[in-house]
Amino acid sequence: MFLKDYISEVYNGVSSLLKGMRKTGYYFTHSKEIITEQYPDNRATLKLADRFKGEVVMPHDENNEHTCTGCTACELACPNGTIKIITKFDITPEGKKKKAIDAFIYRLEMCTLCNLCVAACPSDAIKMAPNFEHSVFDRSKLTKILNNPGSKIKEGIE
Amino acid sequence: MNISSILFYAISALILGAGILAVTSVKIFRAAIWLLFSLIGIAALYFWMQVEFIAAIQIVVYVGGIVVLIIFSIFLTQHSGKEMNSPARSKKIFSALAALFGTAFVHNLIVHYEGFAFNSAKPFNPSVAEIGTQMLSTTSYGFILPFEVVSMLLLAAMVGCIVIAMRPANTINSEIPNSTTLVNNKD
Amino acid sequence: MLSLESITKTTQDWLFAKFSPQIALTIECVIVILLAITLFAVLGLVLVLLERKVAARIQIRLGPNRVGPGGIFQTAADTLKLIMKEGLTPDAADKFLFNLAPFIVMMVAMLLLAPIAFAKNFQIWDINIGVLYISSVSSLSVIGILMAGWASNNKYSLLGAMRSGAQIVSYELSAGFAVLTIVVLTGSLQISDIVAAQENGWWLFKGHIPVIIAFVLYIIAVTAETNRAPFDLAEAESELTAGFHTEYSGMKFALFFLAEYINIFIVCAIGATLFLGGWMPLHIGHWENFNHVMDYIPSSVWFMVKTFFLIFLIMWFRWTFPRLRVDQLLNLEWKYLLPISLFNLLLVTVIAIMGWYF
Amino acid sequence: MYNQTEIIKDTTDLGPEGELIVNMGPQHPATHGVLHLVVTLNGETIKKIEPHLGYIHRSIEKMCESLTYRQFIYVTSRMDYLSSHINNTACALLVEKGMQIEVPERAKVVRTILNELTRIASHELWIGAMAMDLGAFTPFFYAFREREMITDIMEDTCGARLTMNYIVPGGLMYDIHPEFQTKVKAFIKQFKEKVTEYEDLVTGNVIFQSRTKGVGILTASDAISYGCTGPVARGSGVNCDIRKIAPYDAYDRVEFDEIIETAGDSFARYMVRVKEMNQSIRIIEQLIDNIPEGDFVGKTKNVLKLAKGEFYQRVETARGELGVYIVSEGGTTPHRIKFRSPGFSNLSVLNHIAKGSKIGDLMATMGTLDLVIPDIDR
Repeated sequence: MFLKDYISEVYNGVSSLLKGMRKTGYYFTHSKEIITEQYPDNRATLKLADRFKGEVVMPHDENNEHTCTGCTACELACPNGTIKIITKFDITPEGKKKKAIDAFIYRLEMCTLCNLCVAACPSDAIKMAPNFEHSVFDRSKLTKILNNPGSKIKEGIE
Repeated sequence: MNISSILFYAISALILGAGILAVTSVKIFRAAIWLLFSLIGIAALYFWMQVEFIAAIQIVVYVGGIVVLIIFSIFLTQHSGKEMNSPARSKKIFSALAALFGTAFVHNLIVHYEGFAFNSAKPFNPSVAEIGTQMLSTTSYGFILPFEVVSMLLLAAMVGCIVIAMRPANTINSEIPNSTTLVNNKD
Repeated sequence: MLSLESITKTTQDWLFAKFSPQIALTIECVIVILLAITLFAVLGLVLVLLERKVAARIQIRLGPNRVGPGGIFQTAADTLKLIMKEGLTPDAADKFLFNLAPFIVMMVAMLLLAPIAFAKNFQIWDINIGVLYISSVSSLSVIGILMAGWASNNKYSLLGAMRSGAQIVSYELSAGFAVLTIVVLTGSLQISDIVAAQENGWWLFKGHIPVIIAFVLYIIAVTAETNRAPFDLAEAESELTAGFHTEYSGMKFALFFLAEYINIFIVCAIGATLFLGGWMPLHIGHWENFNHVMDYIPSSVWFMVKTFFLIFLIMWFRWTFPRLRVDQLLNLEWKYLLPISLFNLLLVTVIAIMGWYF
Repeated sequence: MYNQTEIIKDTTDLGPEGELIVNMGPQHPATHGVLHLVVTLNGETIKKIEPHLGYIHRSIEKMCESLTYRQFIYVTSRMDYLSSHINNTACALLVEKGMQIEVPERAKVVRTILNELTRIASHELWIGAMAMDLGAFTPFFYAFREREMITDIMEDTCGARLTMNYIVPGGLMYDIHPEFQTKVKAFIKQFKEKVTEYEDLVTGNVIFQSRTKGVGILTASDAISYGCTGPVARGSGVNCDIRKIAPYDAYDRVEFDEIIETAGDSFARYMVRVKEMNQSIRIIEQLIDNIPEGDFVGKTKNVLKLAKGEFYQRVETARGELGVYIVSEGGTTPHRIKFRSPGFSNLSVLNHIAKGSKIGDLMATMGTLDLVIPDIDR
């Protein structure tokens, strides 16, 4: 019947709309559902995942020693040419020549944070750090030397 | 000269100025807009005369209805943005003559019957209910016959619209897919 | 008790005692104009902020909260930004009409303010055809939109203007019919008469189901007339980027934006006046004590509360529903709203003649 | 095809017979990226749509030819960035197939779970964007709330939220996070509670239904001849789920239904995606408690070299069938690589199905095609 269909159509339409309004009305009245995170204010409590891939860093221990042997496995694994390792030869106390890194150059602006260099490293010298606030005013500041000045390779790492 | 007459002359100037611009404008859309201002001016004149009902009806019918229709039809034409050619000189002369003749004729009529005498009788202020009663009354000065004739005209116009707007029934359901043509491509 | 009524009365008495009637009238005009402009500015700031806060709460966000405490100066800052921006005019636009259009829209909004009763005896112009005046003047705003859309010389604008024209012209009908139901019940077009008729109860409660239907129809129709979602086809941003005001920037855009919010305020104020008793306090039957307490709340507060309730309702619609398609919009009007409102008007007429309302 | 001068000429003037040519995009709120549509209109009715591509072309296929088989995987995350995991899986599967690398069961199961999570995340984003195209803003935020939980899980395990690069040839880059299982279970619980919201706000809404039902109808035969895959084809009644047809990873051991709707309109495509999310939840529920112990990566050589020949692998991404085709000359890098992306074929039907409808319908149709422009324009 035409009139009956017409009325039920109107009824169903209106009730579906009211259902939607009930849902949004629920959220309007329940302020604890708000999920906004006020980012720069919550820096102190901000918790990033420990695996978060923000940038490549080279951990140094308290004696300013790292474990990078300068094998360039990471340089080869990198798809973008982000890493450049400059090696030198140290003279050990026994008088032998030993290969070591002079500068571990890391260009953050070219890095896609793919983690392949970290996976390729045989001596776990580099890792990903959960830093994400990378903005700087000068692009050249994004080119970093990861090994600290005067740092040495840890004993026993070949 | 008091505020009231200043207002009258200002409104009249608006009506006449906008009217002249409407006929002289070379862009058709602008002509429509000037016509709109002219009609609004007439509504303002009605407000000035304190016949608010007529003023409101003037706005509803002429401004809200007719000018919007005109603008719509301008939109639907192709070259609404182009400047129109200036009309031939003979046309201009004849138009000016016709306008002059019309003005003279109206002036003559007014002078003949009433003159420009200012009628300061009691303000004409009928209530809305009176207007409604008068509209439907069958006594003398009742408007029932014109009212009904106009309704018939509008009904005819509406039926005509519906007939024009209806599209042939066969074009509606032609694009529904045939559900029997489902194909499986399992491999 | 300090009320707006006594303030206006003392001001008027003082002015007429001090100056000649013509000068006093002129001063009154200036005061009214200043008040209207102030109201516009304040309403613009408040309503935009309210909209953003309502949207944020519905969308489980916080909303603006950086400029001032709780973000209350956010809209002021936005306005400052818009004022300082360059108002670009496209090269191929019809410059005169392009620049005129926002002012037409704004002017119409200002004209509509005249017959609204903000409080008891606080009204700019209690015209005897109040409701008719409102529906006639509000039909002017479509001209501004059409003008803006055409003069921009932009295809999105033109499409938006066409849509908006078709939409406003058709939805005016059911808005008009909804208003007419109250006119039929009251027997007057004057705003003050309509409010006075609701002294012992608002029409929404007095007039049975037909008036409730008329109220719903009115809300739907004015949502469409003010180009608000789900009827915001004239500026449907996913289809037409910004519709008729695509090419506007700076203060000219701000005027369109402001006019939209002012129009919402006005239609809600009219809705509150017609259906919810305007500035009349809530009275329930014979509960004398309750009614007495309600009378203590100033009439302007009553009016504002009702208006803002309706504004909130319209905002709630916007942040819940998807947008209709242009042909569905017209279908809704011509197939559903118009027949229902015609039938409803007939029903109300019968009720009014038989005196079946309370 | 169109050349650039033609575009400029056409769009500055009205076409013949009152046609209106509108350039939608490359900067348009509904094209979700840099898609450029030249739409010929007659009033509000669409007469012709011509998609223009090339605004985000990064020559990913060419780039991959200069990268080794370990390196090229990360680039594929940038194609269809909403199903980056699945893209990576496709590449890893291809390399594993080409070198006969044995993948540990644990890696297979984790890959499957992550792929399904990615699919849910992609569909969640799509549902929000789709509602936004139709003018409803609020569902976007509700959808993103659930998607946020998935990206958090991804961040915990893979270390990134969008371009994970977690899958390597032979398995996974590192083991799953210790809290992976509990977090996924928490997500499933919340998802099941909140999924009714979409029904209230979107699916059941009368306006949404009238906007999508009977709009953009694609017949099954057209879907096949245009090469449509994924939810677009399944909405037209074509069964084309690669997870069923050619199971990979752990899909052969889980129970799930291939969702097929026969109406072929926008609403059918919408329903396919909504129901697919529930099926993904079903798959995850079956696997999450049964992640086998063991290695997460199989034994691989240090330098990967594919044998000389041609290799092809297809997977089901959130948008349809992604095919990876490699011609190898036996070296460490692919000689030629070709991605068969689902979005490209799905976009190609747009003119066919949106012709004759209104501009508003174009948004509904384009929304349900679920276009990701970097996927179309690699």
